[in-house]
Amino acid sequence: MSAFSFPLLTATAALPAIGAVATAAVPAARRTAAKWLALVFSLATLALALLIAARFDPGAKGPFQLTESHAWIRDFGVRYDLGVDGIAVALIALTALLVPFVILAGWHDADPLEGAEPNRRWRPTQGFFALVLAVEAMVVLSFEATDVFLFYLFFEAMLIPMYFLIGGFGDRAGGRGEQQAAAQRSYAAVKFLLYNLAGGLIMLAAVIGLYAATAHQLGAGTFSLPEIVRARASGALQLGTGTERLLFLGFFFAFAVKAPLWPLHTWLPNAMGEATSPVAVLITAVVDKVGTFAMLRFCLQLFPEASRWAAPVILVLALISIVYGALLAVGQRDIKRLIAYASISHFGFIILGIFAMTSQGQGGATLYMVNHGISTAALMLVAGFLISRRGSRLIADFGGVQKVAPVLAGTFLIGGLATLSLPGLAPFVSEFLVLVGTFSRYPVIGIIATTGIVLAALYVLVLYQRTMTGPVKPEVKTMPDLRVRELVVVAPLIALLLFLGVYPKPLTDLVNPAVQHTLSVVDRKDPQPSVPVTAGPGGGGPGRTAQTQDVEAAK
Amino acid sequence: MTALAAAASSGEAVQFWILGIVAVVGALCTILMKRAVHSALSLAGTMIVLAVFYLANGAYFLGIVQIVVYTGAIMMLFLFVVMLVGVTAADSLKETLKGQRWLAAGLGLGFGILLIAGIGNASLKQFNGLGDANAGGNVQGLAALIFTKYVFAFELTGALLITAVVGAMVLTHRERTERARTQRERSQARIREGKQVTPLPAPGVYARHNAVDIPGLLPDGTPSELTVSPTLRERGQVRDVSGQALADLKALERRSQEWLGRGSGSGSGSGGAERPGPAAPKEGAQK
Amino acid sequence: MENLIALLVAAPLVGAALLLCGGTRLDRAGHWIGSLLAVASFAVGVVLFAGMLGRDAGHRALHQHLFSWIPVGGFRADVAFQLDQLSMTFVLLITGVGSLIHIYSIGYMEHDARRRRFFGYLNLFLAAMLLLVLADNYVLLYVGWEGVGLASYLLIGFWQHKPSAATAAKKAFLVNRVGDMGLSIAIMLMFTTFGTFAFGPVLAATGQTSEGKLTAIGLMLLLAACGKSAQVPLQSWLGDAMEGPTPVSALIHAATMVTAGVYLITRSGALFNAAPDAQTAVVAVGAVTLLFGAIVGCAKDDIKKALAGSTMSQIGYMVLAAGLGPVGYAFAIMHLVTHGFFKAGLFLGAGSVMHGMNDEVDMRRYGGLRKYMPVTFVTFGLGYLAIIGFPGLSGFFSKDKIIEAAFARGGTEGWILGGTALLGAAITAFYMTRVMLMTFFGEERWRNAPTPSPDRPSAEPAAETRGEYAPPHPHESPKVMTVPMIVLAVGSVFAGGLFSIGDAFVGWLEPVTSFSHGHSPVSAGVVTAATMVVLVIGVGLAWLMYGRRPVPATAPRGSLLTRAARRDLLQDDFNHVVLVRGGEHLTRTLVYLDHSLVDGAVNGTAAAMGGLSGRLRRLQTGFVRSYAVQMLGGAAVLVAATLLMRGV
Amino acid sequence: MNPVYYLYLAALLFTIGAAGVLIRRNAIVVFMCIELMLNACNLAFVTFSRMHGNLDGQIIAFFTMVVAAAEVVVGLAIIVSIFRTRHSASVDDASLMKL
Repeated sequence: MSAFSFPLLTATAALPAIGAVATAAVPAARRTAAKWLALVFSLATLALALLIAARFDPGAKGPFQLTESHAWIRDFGVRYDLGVDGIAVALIALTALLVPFVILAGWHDADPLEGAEPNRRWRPTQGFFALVLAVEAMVVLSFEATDVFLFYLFFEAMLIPMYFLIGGFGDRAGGRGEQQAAAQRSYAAVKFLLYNLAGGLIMLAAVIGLYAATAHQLGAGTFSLPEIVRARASGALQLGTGTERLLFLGFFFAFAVKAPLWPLHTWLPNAMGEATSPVAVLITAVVDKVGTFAMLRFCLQLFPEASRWAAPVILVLALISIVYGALLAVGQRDIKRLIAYASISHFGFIILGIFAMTSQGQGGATLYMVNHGISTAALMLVAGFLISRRGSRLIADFGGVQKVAPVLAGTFLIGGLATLSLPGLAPFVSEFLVLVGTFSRYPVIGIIATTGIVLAALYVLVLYQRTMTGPVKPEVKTMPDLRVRELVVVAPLIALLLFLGVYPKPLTDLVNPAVQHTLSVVDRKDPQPSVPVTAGPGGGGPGRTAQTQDVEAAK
Repeated sequence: MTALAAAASSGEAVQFWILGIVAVVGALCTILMKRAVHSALSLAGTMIVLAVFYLANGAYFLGIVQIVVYTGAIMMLFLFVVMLVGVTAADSLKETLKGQRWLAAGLGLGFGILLIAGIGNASLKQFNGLGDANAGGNVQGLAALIFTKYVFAFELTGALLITAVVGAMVLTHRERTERARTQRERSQARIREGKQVTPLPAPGVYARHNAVDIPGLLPDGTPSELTVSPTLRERGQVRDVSGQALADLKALERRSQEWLGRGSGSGSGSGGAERPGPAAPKEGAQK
Repeated sequence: MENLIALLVAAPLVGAALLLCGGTRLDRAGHWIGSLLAVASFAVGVVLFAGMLGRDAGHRALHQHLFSWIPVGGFRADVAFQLDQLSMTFVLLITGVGSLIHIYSIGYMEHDARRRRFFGYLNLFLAAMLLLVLADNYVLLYVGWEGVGLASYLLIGFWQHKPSAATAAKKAFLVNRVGDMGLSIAIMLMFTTFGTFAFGPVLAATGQTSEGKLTAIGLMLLLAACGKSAQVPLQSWLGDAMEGPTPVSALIHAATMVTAGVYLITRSGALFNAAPDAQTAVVAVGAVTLLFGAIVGCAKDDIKKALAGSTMSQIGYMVLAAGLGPVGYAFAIMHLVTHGFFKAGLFLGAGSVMHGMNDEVDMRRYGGLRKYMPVTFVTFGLGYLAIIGFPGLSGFFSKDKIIEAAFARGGTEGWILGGTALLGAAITAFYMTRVMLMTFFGEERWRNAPTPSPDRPSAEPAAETRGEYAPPHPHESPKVMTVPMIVLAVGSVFAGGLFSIGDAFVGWLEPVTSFSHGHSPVSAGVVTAATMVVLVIGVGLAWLMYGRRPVPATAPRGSLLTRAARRDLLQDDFNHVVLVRGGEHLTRTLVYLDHSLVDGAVNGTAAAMGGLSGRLRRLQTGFVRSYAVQMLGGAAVLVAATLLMRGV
Repeated sequence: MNPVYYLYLAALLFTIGAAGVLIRRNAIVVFMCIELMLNACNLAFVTFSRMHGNLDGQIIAFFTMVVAAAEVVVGLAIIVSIFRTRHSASVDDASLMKL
């Protein structure tokens, strides 16, 4: 955009990578040093992400900004192309925001068990934080990549650190023997890996197919998203209907596994249940977002016709995810698995919004990605604190916590209310937008999806009632309230939830142009109201003038 | 001789049919002979025939090389190793892998048919013989090619050969890792394990032969494994003479009986039957 | 002027934030801060009211646009306030009654360790309720709508260590959520139909669209109203909501929140006027609930539950009136206000009685309390007279008008509705008299009643926190509690009369709700007379049953209807069997299926792979020669392939 | 007579050698069979060179011989060392890859 050519995007991705290496290099004895190092690096990354958001200009022409482009593998036209649109900026900010909290929340999760003999070689703590930073780097890069191949690379590479994070670090809440816990952990990790690898490989085939198509028609094969979009718009590149649909399905399958969409969801409860809660947050709030993000950026923009063709089926699947996930959440006995199924329900909402192909739906979906990240992080982390206190993940083992630990209970309740998207908290905005956006094109689906809000209330309140209220269980009597570190983790998230719930405008202004661009690529218009009302909302004059002011502000 | 005809002469034909059969028989013997030595020899025969064929095809240099290198060096190497390793149980032609033989036969047959069919329907009609190629002499021609066109390959083969030699040395050379144990130590070890305190008995003791491959007989006439070297045992090249020895003993007794008249002989004969001496070895001979 | 509107909401909101985040250091001053801010909000309301009276009817509505909230594409939700006469009425009611109840709670919750939190929740409720009535578009209204739901959830479950309380809170929130679903669908319909959901444009454009759409919207709004105002079929939560502290029952579940549904319908009046079918539905719901609540109220021995039933029935009246269209809107609101006074008064009286009776709620353990707590007796009595519609008191004016309007609907419908309303009036008189008699008259049954003890905790565990388990020694409540009761009693006596001097109230609301005089088949005098007659019948019946003969200390088995009514006419049992049980089974089967079917498919694939590779592994015998065989086979295949290729 | 017959002979010998490799268990004999196969190839090469009238075929045969020699040397060395350690020259006994 500007002459200022500091590679901001690369830096934002490189910083955590460097941090990962540095953290891993810390000698075994200096455990605490490693933690602080990781925290500092993650905070620096956050600063860079905010810088991106500051230098990003929503009003500017052209889909991508702050672009960087270097030839990488000339023979295959693979380029190191980075660039961000509003959606990417929002999600990068979310990632960079959450990782410090994840690190803080996981401060003691990777400490070697007391009684473990000190070993010069064995450095689990360093490894844990290094892996977290590595994940951050890859996620950020996959948000930035505008070259399909580059994206695919990081999309897959992400799995490796995640695999070790899930399989290597269970929470200390093993009510069962450590052996069994380890076995279940590795089962979950392997399941996670295989599931996502399967998706990824199918996507790889599609990527190659895309390359072949471009090479065949454009002469020189390319992976660059903007080029392909341009070529398709100009008609230079015409995929046959069958080809396009196959390629679309190849891409979509990978993203649907990652997202996860029913019926490809079963890896998530295992992974989130067995992993420590910070890692679970990493999975559901950061890594899975890459899937939905990629649907929005790649599925829709690369294959508009196919997207429109597949939309109804996908919407139905998303609908099933919403209701199904919520119902299963009601039926869970394990706090973390409950949250996992709740997330499945929420991902259903996100996908619903994306494929409703209305500006409300997609804008809402993007907001939903951010808000769901924050709210789930809040709920999951508090749940983690709760679990680590009691040493059990079973809901039945809790009761009456709010009497002994009111602050913990309060934060837990707020997290829960955010999960059931109570108005005034951020998720409400996004969920309502998604519902409206869906309803305006597919009324029936919209109405059925609305039942999701009742079910959400059900599972959240049942969880709260069983854990927090009622007579105090003897095992719970001595439970300490939130410590300062934990409060530092939770308070900002809650503050953010409130702020974005009351004043989401910065986010919407950031996102709207990108959504409009996507819609224009997919070539879909919002359905117009049957009775166009001239008067703007806000009823009287002041409202209307203020609205016009907003329009100007958005420009 | 220098200008070889494109189409072979009838003399060559005769030669081909005779020697070709020899070659095939040799090959078959190679894979069917029980003992490795015989296989080696028959293979050598086949190779010599091939050498003749090379010559007949105008490859004089190769023909000589074939005889010198292959039949001379390589086959001798084979024989050395055969002698070194000796004949083992592996030589029995009894098949251990299930269905292996049938598979081998079937596949071999099929493969052969395929090859021959391939050659058969290949259009190999025109033959421009080696006349002009060998004009300057076969060896010169080869040399010209080797040192110009194939010089790199040639150098590489040199390197390969050297490597092979070194490799063979490394593989076969056995480094003595630990210090040789002194006599004292060995005797102490023998005492400690207490199995065989005295030195091993020599072969041929209590037997009429004293060759290394003949085990000594125990008092009861059975052969003692200890007396022959493990290698021979390994190869199963131990000649068991216990039976013969017993037979001799019987003959001796009969003669002595004739020598000493009947009366006491009968009694002694019967008594001899009772006597454990000759009785026990019988069982020994049984096994 | 309009900039003050935000202050209305802001004051209690700040209070809530302070009290909930302030921590224990505010424990001592918490209740004062809370009450102060409530009163402040009331003061602002009064100022605005004065200003509004200063302007002529046309220009009374005020607007304040704070900021654009959710602007996405055509979807523009703003945070903007609209203060017209209707909102003004509610603002005064909410802040006024709210302030009184804050003050009352200072005394009532005196011994509760978590009083600060209680006041925080109360303030939160005030803020949400004000947001609800001040919003200028449906989305913002939705925020307040759910906000009051949250506050009520927190307050019903205030004594969370009681499982019954926690369950009741959860139930209330869930049932309300069903209603909220209706509201959100209504909003979506508005957006797709009009492209906006601000009151002004939507209500202005109702003429331009098909009636079917409007009916759909109306029904959805009705669903929302049912949830929030405990109308059939979503009424089941209100009875359980009495688990909360009595001031909460008075403020939220009698005076203000439960009337939000009526507000919604009245606010959307123009829309309903254009959709007669929807209006019919509203009327039907109102009529049914009116009887339902009354019948339930007759059978309950728990004083609060009896009052809850009456609340339900009174709101039934309001909904009925609102359903009648322009004829009834004004009267619905009027009854709403008067009801706010006397029902709040009644609840506070009940609270005061319980306060003096070790939080005993069973009326069969009361009796003859009038000489022990005179103030309570008088205020409660005035409330009682008001609610049964004793001539000259508030209830008389408002309810009478509603009955007239019901008749005015005309035709058989009119007769049915009018008859129902009259019947309801009779039953109201009956059960309220019953409550009155059982509580304040008759012999003193509490003398030989078992006293609450740790193993038999009383309804409101304030007692436990107080640690008194002495036999009850009825006494009058402290001033801080009696004063609000007196004020409300005054209100419940004079409000109605004040409002109907020259139809002041109707005139006041007309610019918003467009009033029209219905011509009733029976003249107003006749209706009034009929009301009087049924009133006397009801009271007399009650006196015959509970005044003449002594009230048994333990409830007799009673008739089938009585037993059904005690169980809320089996509504809960129905819900339990159909929804709860069914849901449990559904989720259990789904959990099983998810594990066996969905996940089973995945794991099955994995297992198949493993088995296959196990088979393939057999090929690797480790024998060089078998590998050689395979090699030769491969070579043969290659040769064959090349030959065939050449052949082709 | 047509030199193609040499090719037939070569094919025949090659097949026999291959069968031998499959049948025999003694590593040394297996090696011999391999030698047989190589020689068959050589014969084919020589014949080809005669057909085409240039010496390249002979060169290739020559190289083959060299490589064969090297291979035999190393292979036999391996056999010897294996025999030393496990007292057997049977290819079946060296089946550590077995499951």
